[in-house]
Amino acid sequence: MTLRVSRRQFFKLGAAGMATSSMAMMGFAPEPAVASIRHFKLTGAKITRSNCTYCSVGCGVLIYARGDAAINNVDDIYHVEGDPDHPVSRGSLCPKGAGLLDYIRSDSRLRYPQVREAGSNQWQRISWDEAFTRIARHMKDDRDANFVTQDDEGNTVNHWTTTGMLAASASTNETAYCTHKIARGLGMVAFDNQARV
Amino acid sequence: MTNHWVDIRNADLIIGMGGNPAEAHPVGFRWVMEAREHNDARLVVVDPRFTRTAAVADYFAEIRTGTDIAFLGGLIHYLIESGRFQRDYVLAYTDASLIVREEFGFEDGLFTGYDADSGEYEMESWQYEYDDEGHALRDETLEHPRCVFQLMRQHFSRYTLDVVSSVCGTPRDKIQHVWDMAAETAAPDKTMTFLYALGWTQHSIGSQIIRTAAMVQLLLGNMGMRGGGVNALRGHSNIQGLTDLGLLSDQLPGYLTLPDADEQEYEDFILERARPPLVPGEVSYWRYYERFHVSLMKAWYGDAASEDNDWCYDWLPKMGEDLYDILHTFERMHQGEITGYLCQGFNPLAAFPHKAKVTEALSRLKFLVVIDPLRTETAEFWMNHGEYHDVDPAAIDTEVFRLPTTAFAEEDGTIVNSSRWLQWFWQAGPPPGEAKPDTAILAGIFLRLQRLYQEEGGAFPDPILNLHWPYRRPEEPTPEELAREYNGWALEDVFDENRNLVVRAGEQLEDFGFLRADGSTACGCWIFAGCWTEAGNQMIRRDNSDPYGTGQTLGWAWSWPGNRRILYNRASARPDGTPWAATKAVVWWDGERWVGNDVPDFPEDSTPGMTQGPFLMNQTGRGQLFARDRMNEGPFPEHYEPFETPIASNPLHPDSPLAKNNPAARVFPQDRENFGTFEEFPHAATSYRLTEHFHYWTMHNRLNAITQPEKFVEIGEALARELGIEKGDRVRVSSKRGHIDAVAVVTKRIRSLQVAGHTVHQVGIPLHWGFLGETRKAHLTNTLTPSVGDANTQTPEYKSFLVRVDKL
Amino acid sequence: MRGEQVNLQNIIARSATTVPSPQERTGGVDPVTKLIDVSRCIGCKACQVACAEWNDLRDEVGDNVGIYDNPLDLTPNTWQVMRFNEYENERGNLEWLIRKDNCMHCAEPGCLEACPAPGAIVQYANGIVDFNSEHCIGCGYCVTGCPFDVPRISEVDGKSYKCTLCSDRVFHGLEPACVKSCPTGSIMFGTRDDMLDLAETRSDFLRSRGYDNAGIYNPEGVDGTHVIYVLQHADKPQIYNDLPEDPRISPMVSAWKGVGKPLASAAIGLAALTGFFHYVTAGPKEHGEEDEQAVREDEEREAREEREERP
Amino acid sequence: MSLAKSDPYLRRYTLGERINHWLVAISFVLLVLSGLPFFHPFFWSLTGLFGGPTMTRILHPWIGLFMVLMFAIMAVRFFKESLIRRHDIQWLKQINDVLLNRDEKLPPVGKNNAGQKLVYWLMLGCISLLLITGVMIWQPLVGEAMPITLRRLASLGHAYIAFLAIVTLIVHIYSGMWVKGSFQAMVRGRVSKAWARHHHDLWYEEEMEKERKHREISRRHDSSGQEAP
Repeated sequence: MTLRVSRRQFFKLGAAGMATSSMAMMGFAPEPAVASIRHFKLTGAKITRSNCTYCSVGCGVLIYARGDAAINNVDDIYHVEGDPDHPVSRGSLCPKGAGLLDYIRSDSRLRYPQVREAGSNQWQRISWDEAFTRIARHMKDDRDANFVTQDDEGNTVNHWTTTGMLAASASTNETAYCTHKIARGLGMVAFDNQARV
Repeated sequence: MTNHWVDIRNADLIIGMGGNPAEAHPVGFRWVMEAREHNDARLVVVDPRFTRTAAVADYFAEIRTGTDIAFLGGLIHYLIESGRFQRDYVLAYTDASLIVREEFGFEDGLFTGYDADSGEYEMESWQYEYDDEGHALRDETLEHPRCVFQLMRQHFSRYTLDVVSSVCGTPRDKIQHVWDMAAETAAPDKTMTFLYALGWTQHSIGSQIIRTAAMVQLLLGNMGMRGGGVNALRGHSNIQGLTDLGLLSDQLPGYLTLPDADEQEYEDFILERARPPLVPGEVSYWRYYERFHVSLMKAWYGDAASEDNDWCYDWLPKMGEDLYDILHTFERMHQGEITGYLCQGFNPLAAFPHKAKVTEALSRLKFLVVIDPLRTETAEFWMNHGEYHDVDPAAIDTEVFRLPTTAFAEEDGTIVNSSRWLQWFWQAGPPPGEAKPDTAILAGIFLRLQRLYQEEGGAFPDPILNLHWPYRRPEEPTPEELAREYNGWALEDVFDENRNLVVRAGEQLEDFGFLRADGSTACGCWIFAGCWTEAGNQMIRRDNSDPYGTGQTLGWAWSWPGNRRILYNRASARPDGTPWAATKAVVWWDGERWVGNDVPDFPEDSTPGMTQGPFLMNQTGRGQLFARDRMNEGPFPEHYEPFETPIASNPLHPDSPLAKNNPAARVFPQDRENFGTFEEFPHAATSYRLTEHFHYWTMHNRLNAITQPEKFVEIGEALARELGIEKGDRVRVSSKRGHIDAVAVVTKRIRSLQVAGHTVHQVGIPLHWGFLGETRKAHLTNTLTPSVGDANTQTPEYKSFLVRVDKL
Repeated sequence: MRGEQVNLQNIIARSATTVPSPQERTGGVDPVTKLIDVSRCIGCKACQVACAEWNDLRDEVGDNVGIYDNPLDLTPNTWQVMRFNEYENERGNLEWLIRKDNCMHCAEPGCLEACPAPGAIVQYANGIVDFNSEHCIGCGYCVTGCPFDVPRISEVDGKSYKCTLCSDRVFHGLEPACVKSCPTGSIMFGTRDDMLDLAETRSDFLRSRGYDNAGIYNPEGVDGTHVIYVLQHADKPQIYNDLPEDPRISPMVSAWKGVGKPLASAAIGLAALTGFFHYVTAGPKEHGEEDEQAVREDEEREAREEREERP
Repeated sequence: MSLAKSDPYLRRYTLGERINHWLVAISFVLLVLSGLPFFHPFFWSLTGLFGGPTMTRILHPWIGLFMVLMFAIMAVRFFKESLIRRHDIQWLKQINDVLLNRDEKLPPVGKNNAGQKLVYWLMLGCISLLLITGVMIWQPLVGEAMPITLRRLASLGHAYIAFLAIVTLIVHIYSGMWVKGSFQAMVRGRVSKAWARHHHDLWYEEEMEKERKHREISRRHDSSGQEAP
């Protein structure tokens, strides 16, 4: 620092005076050199504790949203960072976790049900009701046609092998449990999840 | 994980093998760094590539992909011959002393009972020798020629340093160095942990690689210890939970299984699973199987499940095949035998091997339902994406539904991390557009099906019409309702053996000890019992205090089973109940009861005097060095070459063609035709993840796209010189099943290896990037991978296959 | 205490000001420092992403040129990059040296030294060197002033950008975004003293693991930096993708920005003054009556000659 | 009988030369005003003249280019008369006599004295260097593309060459005010013969010679048309 201090002292001598006088002469006020600190973007955010759902470390994350969940307000998630309380992650995140915001807000997020008709070259928006109804119809037709109550040896098997399902290993236990309950209720056996691969 | 993330910091030696934790689990990897800094631990990496983990490791040894059994088998050989194993532990806590049937044998790389035609083993001889009570004979001296210890010693005697070096391509000195480091943890106060992931599972011999590691840990006395264990770093955020909840073709929640077609009688079904102890006095906890099963059926079918109908036994689908795994299903789909398919947050076109086959298979579906928060390649498999996915939409008659679902930030619920912690998280914002939670989507489909069956009737409607659906809003069950259901509750008052009332009807269960086989309890997943008790939701607990400084944090979330953080922790103490070492103590006997820094992982009333083994789920109560009939390719691990191997034969069995590859692996004829040979495809390839990306999701995120924007393959300098490739050149990587184009990253981090006298070049192929999203468009890596799986799990062999690299 | 409500009292240096900044009341603000332990870095780029996320920066999606580095270099939208280098050490062992490259927040900031715009670059009492885009005029002098080649001029708004060490977070008592995210603890943050101690501990650890030349990178040439490295090979910083061995403000910049200028400025004034007094003393330079006379004579002579020539 | 009264003035600069000079002069002054703020903060407020600091940064190089262009033309115009001659050296040796107005002692001077010639050459040098260094640090057009050391060197050079140029300018302007009549010369383009004879006698002689020749020609013309009485 010494270097600059001495220089500054030099300036003090003539410079200051000259500067001010020249400015006065020109009739301009000097620009104030105010700090450039950006507004603290977390002020007033709604903070929600969550978990990253990429890998199996299960890091704690804090999700920051604008809005207070008031009935007339649609909250807007604008920042995600690590939860310092979490015993494993202690606030840190990997590049995927640190980028969660862009996953939540990705342009590739789907917004409404769509169908691609046989042989068609495009998506077509449909209502949830139509989607559920059509899918249920497909499934029932196949189940009724191909459900096996007894195998060739005459064993009671009661299984449905011609419609299968892959479950999501990023979904919650509650989703998984609900999915499993339904799948077996239908007699489905061609049923797997990412744990298989 | 048998242990947990934070516990890694208690290790003295960490071996990163069959995984790349720094790359795939950076935050969990923090505890490796802590172990190095605060526990003076060493980190060793054994990998085909000098990885990001190797970048901060104390020692690195290169290895040929798919040869880990040789490396670890050699270690077992070394430990036994040099006597550097923890004898007391092995004697007390493993089946080393148990005696095996005389008929058992191993010849020309095959165990006894192999049927070459069916490609399967008859496992009769793979058993202990039993006395009249059905208890295994033992020899505490470990001298009996047919005791497990001696058989194991004999089996691995072939795995000498020279053999291992020529199989793995690892220099002898490096192998010896790693073996010595491992051997040091045979000391009772030293522990080693294995951190592995899909680098071990995704081989045709994957399960046996992991078993070999487990055997090493048993020999070194590192199971149940702080900083020990065999730790699977699971790939996805809730892949542990989905496994626990049994979303696999042959499973039911809590590692219960579906009946096989020939198990027509309910009693036989239970008897087969409720296995008695093979050693006198052991717990053999599966003996209570029926309690778990009946409670599950009550949770699913409510009053409809009664003793009279064997708790709806026939409503459960029975297995017509060993497995309806994904390779099997896509084979049938390819044959046109599948009508419809639902993909929930799963992208098979990108994730499954042999993309061309998957594309054809999907094209033969009548309907495909994709439930996902994001656009996926699978949902657009019918769409032409130019050179990256060249199909004719007009020729594809599959009706495809794409249903938007919520992402984690937009829902409540729990995920189970690799430490088996069930962690509850909360919704932070609204879903985009009309997106719905998966539960609402599945309920929506199911309720319509139910109505159709009510109105029209149809094939076997009973389980559909009677599925227990007590949710306040049937069209959208809440996470709270579902969590309470899989925890389990009492349907009637529950009494203990002395007729004391222990749980009132309607109350949530404290743990699986209260489950009953008489239909008085309902429980959707017995191992989760205790996560939502009368005291409320245990998974939201956020007390991160660590009173013992062991990193257990018992007050954070809830860990199955029964909030235990380290499995088999009984093994952390000697048979007499005193810790092997104070620094590694987890639980110990203080004279009256078990105390310690973790929940004892065995019956509280099991006094040291009872000498019950710590591995209470096993019939022997001991760690199984001898797998008996539980592994399809043999009770001891043996090295077999990958189905696409860069060498002509299995160096261990050059003259035994049957023993070249896993003899018990299932290969479909068409897939076999699609295997390449090393003459045509000389380079050994392995596929893997990068830390900047997560599979095929993050290519949709600008932030991640920026950090790793374009598909590349990693090539060693030697191979690059051979092919005249400079870094940054575009190359074409071809296998028998197709090709991908990518940028060449030429690196010192991949060295060519000397294997059985040949030079083998390995090629690294990251699996990310596709033809959607923010990153540069690319071919899918799984265009190249072969469609063959592990003989037990059918997990595809993504990690070892053959390619040819050409400069473009 | 690291964070302190920002006010003009704890800006200890401003660009292009000739008078000292108020600093009698900067007490209570400890200088902060970011420690980057290269030996712990796995190059995961979490810090890079966290930085972009926090600062709302989204750079272009680039290409792969045959290395892991991406983005390839700092830009107005990328304030830090990881630089990978495969290095074979004396013992022939491979080391993958990965260095987080970003503003070093020099105690003696060349950018601030060179900047002609008053208050466009400020240095806070806690040591953070911050750019004030409002005052930045985009002349690029900061680029010439920086010994680490950090500032980047935006093509969009013509202003200069670089890492702020998350001054907004630090002034609220938080650590910078990159520091918080770091999975391996390679990046640490705290008061300068604490970080120098920690750096010592980490260096000792490395020496105990066979890195005899492990040490701290805290270059004296710029009077130390508020971002310091722990290097396995502190004796050769250049192997970490050309980390300068002895960075200092270029003599050219000091000569240009140093005492020369006020002197020159004075000289200009002096020149004018000299002129004035010369005029006062010597007076104007004029032609006199004799010149007029001479000219008249010349013309008469001319006329006369003319007449004589007439017959 | 009539006597042909001759013009008391001599033409010193053509209209073109004058416009050229003043364009250079004006842009030069603008450059000084817009450059000084970047030279030292004393002068920062001058940026107010150009619509703010950033605008000043943007304008300065463009004014510079214009000035260079104008100066180039002027340099060509004045090239010949700015070549240093032997008597210029003598003049310089007697610079004291010049400054103290002891003009009678000075050697004869041509159209430009040594001082003016020096200004010419100094400016020629400075401006070419300012052009080169200026372009090298021109943001955003060039700067980024330049190697950092060159940019540093250029910034340094530009500043001190500018300083030299400014001092030269001051001398130039002062002499214009000091030597009575020379300002007029550049404004109106003409000087009195007396002024010329005093300050630039050689040039005066040349001019007078020209006039004489002129009259010769015209007179011959008249006489040829005359009859004897």
